Amino acid sequence: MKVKSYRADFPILMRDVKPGLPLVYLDSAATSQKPEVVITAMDNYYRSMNANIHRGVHTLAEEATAAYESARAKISRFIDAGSTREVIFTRNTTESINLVAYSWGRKFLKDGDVVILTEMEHHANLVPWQILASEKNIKLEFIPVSDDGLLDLAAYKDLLKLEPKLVSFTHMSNVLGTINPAKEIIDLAHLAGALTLVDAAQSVPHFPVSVKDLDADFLAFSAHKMCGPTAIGVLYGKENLLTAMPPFMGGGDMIRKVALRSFSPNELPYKFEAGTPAIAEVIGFGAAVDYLSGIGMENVQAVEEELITYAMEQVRQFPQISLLGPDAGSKGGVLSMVMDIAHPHDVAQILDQHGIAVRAGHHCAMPLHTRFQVPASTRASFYLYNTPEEVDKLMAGLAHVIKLFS
Amino acid sequence: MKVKSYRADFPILMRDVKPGLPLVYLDSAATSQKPEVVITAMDNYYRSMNANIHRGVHTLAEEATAAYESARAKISRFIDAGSTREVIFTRNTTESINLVAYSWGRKFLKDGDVVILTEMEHHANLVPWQILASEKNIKLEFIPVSDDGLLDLAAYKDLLKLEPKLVSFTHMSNVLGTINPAKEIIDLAHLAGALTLVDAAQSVPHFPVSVKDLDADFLAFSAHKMCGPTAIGVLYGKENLLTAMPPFMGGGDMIRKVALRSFSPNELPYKFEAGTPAIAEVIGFGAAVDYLSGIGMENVQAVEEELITYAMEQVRQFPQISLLGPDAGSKGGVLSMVMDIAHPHDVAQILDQHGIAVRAGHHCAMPLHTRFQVPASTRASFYLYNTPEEVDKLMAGLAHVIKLFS
Amino acid sequence: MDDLYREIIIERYKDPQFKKELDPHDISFEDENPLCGDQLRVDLRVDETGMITDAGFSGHGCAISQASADLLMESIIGKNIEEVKKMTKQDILDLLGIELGPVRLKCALLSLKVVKAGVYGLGEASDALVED
Amino acid sequence: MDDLYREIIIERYKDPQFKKELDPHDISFEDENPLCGDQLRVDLRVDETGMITDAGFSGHGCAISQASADLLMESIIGKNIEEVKKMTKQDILDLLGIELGPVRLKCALLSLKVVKAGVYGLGEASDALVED
Ligand SMILES: Cc1ncc(COP(=O)(O)O)c(C=O)c1O
Ligand SMILES: Cc1ncc(COP(=O)(O)O)c(C=O)c1O
Repeated sequence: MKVKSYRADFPILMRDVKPGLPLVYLDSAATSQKPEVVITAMDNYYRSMNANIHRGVHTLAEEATAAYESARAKISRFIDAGSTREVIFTRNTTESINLVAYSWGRKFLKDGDVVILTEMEHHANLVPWQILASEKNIKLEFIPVSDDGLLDLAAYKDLLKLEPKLVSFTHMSNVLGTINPAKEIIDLAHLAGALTLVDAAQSVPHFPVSVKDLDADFLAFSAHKMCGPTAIGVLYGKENLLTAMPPFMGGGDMIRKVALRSFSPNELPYKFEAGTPAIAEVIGFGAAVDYLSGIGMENVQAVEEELITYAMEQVRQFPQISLLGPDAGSKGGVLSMVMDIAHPHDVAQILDQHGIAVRAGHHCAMPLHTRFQVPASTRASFYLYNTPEEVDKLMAGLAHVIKLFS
Repeated sequence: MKVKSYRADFPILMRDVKPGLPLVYLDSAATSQKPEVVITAMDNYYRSMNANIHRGVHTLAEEATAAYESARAKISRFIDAGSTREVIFTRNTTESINLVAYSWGRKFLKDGDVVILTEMEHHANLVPWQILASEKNIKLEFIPVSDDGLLDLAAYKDLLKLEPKLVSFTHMSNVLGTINPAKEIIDLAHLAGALTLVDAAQSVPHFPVSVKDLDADFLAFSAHKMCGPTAIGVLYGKENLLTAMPPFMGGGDMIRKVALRSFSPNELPYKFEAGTPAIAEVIGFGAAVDYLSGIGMENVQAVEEELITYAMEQVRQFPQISLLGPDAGSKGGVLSMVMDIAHPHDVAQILDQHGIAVRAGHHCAMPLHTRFQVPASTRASFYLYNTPEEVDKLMAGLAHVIKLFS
Repeated sequence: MDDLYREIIIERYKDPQFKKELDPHDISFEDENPLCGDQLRVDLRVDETGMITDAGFSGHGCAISQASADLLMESIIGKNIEEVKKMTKQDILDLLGIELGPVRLKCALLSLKVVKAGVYGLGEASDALVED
Repeated sequence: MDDLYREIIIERYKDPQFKKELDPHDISFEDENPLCGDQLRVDLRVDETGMITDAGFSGHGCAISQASADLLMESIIGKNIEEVKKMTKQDILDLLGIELGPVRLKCALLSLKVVKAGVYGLGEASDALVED
């Protein structure tokens, strides 16, 4: 019942993939669909108040600035941040993590320092540290992933003896669906004197997250995975850390004063926002957060739990399919499948011919696939607008794949 | 006649600032308004084909990828680039310049190397080099600006004797309106063995620009100043230069292969596009370029020339107003004014009460204002949708300011 | 139409009553608004009871910031510095008799920020001093 | 509905005719598609006139890439390497008898890319080899 009503909020879900073939969108871990209210918020912005912000005294500029900053306040409350000064707008999770690597990493890490990551990271939380490691001779260490897709916390405790400066880990794996015990990981890191960065790209969109409860030092997420537009993401950082960090990019808005050969940076959060910001996108993001808050993140989580539990039950009927990741209950709405008889690309392509959108490949987590000794997998992922009937359609599609390749 | 028809393409221009007070938007140098076709292109994207791109095999992902890459091809043709591999998507001009400073600058500049800028640069083309200079002990030198707002080319030729590695300059000043002789500056730089970066934030939106004719090595611009959305910009770079540069940000899409401790970068242009891109924005940008191409950039330029010529004639009636920058003819559609009797903020505020949106302040060019010994100025800037009647309204507003403060 | 530019604001801008440097003074503080290049200094004389006996401002800025400085000087003469510490954004808006958007609010509040940084004896002025 | 998965593709995938390594061989080349982890090697025997006398592929990949490799091997045996150099994307699509989106096109063209890199004696395979 409830599920039906969320569904109607998303115009694209009324679309047929081909005439007569309705869209079954099971690729929300890659990017979510957008509700009418978000699309309309941006449309309205461009039709009625578009202007550059912060420096303007005219009416449009004041309206746009107020809308932009009120969206920041909403997002700040959504993740329970201490103040809007702790909410930096970036393009996406990837840029948020790069910002920390470039600004904090280059200032505070030195030759031989250890950074702990995990084997289940998305490339966004691997490559920035690899770039830094190669420049500054940082040592990267990895918390191993068990066969059932969980982090090995005993091994983590051993790694902490290396006195790492940072532990950077994903809150929820975009492949395994594993929801990591973030609070415990952070507490242990702090005890060992390390800071923490949470890749929250898959958590903030799917269940309630409080940076205060987690005591996270940095936390990164993207609007496009949580009903918001592309091109906008957030880096949350504790105020004292952000204050101590040098600017990342230079330009307008991030400065207080500029002379020909020197500048002084602006206050937080502007210090890290160089150039004309993603004004329409921030406003759209604000509308997305309003939308999700209106539903309640516990309710979003409940819908997904129901769907993944049902999907995992149903998929057991196919002995040809093995799953990556832990059992339902300890995982989010992500179903990553491997079939001996059919390649993930073929599976995805055949499902597409049934109108079902799933993803095939390494999902930007090559090392994790290497860990599980598969080159790629087929991933179905759920969000608040999906339904049990769509799970049934997925199963019918999978049955057809198996028939074709057996 | 023509002007009227462009005007009708922009929904926001039908708006009243306050009931009965129509909007006179003269702040396009800060950000332009958006035509219906651009707003609709993004709206359609979210309503009918939103999906993450490049890695997906399902129908939506293929449609979105095709739309995204076809926009890149349009933009590439718009600036006459050699291939789409030379067109990197960034957030804005500011990020484009930072990308060059971080990636090219950190690899190819060393202690004592000289970079030439000008006194009329926007902060976006100052601060990134200041950050780099303080890290790597680069020397920044500045082409002086004459009292009538032109670059001193004789001084430039002298500076070239310092054997600079890079000459980075604005194609058109956002304060003075000066259109710099880019081709000449670039040819001289090349003769001296230097590379060139053109800040084209104010040129690509306002007149025809061919990177091939200019022989520019790098060129940066923003969609939001040329009828496109916020959050999307371009770095053009010559292919051989981009190929030799290391990646800037790390993450998804910019890689070919990733292991736990190493990665290999993707081919151009993806090597520099980390994480989920600004998909809707690129598609909107493509629509903006279609719109401008349809009109013809010569025609856009002609409208603005007419407006600035008329405005400069009219403003002469006020001896209380002095102008920054050269005479009409050698300048774009930017009118920056200084009044002894009234502060720029007051001028802008009073004009706003007439429905007229202009900008007051340093316009992100503090050193240039220092050069002219004024703390700030009031800037009216024109675009294809403005009309001579709006110039008249501006003059009436200015007359009112003068009356109030005399 | 020009509701922001009430007569009192234009008058005080053209012909300020308290635009002067005090020498000697007991308290002096200076700050600027880099957005518009405005710059403001305030000098105060304070007697042994903490009462402000004279006040003056100098520098340059827009009509809103100059008028607000002039009106603020007038209003704090005769006040105890403890009272001044309690002054808020709203007090300034009441003095000016207008409402302001966020950018111009900064202009209007610059003088109060400078005065408060001075009476608190701070090393640096902060926007937090004038946030309600 | 499964227009992409024509019988010939599924058949060639399940039961390829030319999936073999040739030892000795005159030409051998190997490449991969990192997007999907596919990996392909091609071995060729060429006589003194430049005619291909035998061809085989090995590695793993999706049905489209494996079927296209199998059909390509069949089609180049008996051809001169100069002819093979002229083969295009369209030749592969004709062999497969289907149309493909950009992602799957990469799968379909991997074998031709490997063959061409081999006959041209290149150090590295490039997408440019199979762009029309
Ligand atoms: C000349 C010039 N350069 C750079 C910029 C920066 O553009 P953006 O804020 O879109 O990065 C601007 C506009 O603000 C400009 O006018
Ligand atoms: C766990 C995780 N981290 C990071 C990212 C990167 O997000 P974005 O592409 O929005 O930067 C993603 C999504 O692709 C993800 O799932």
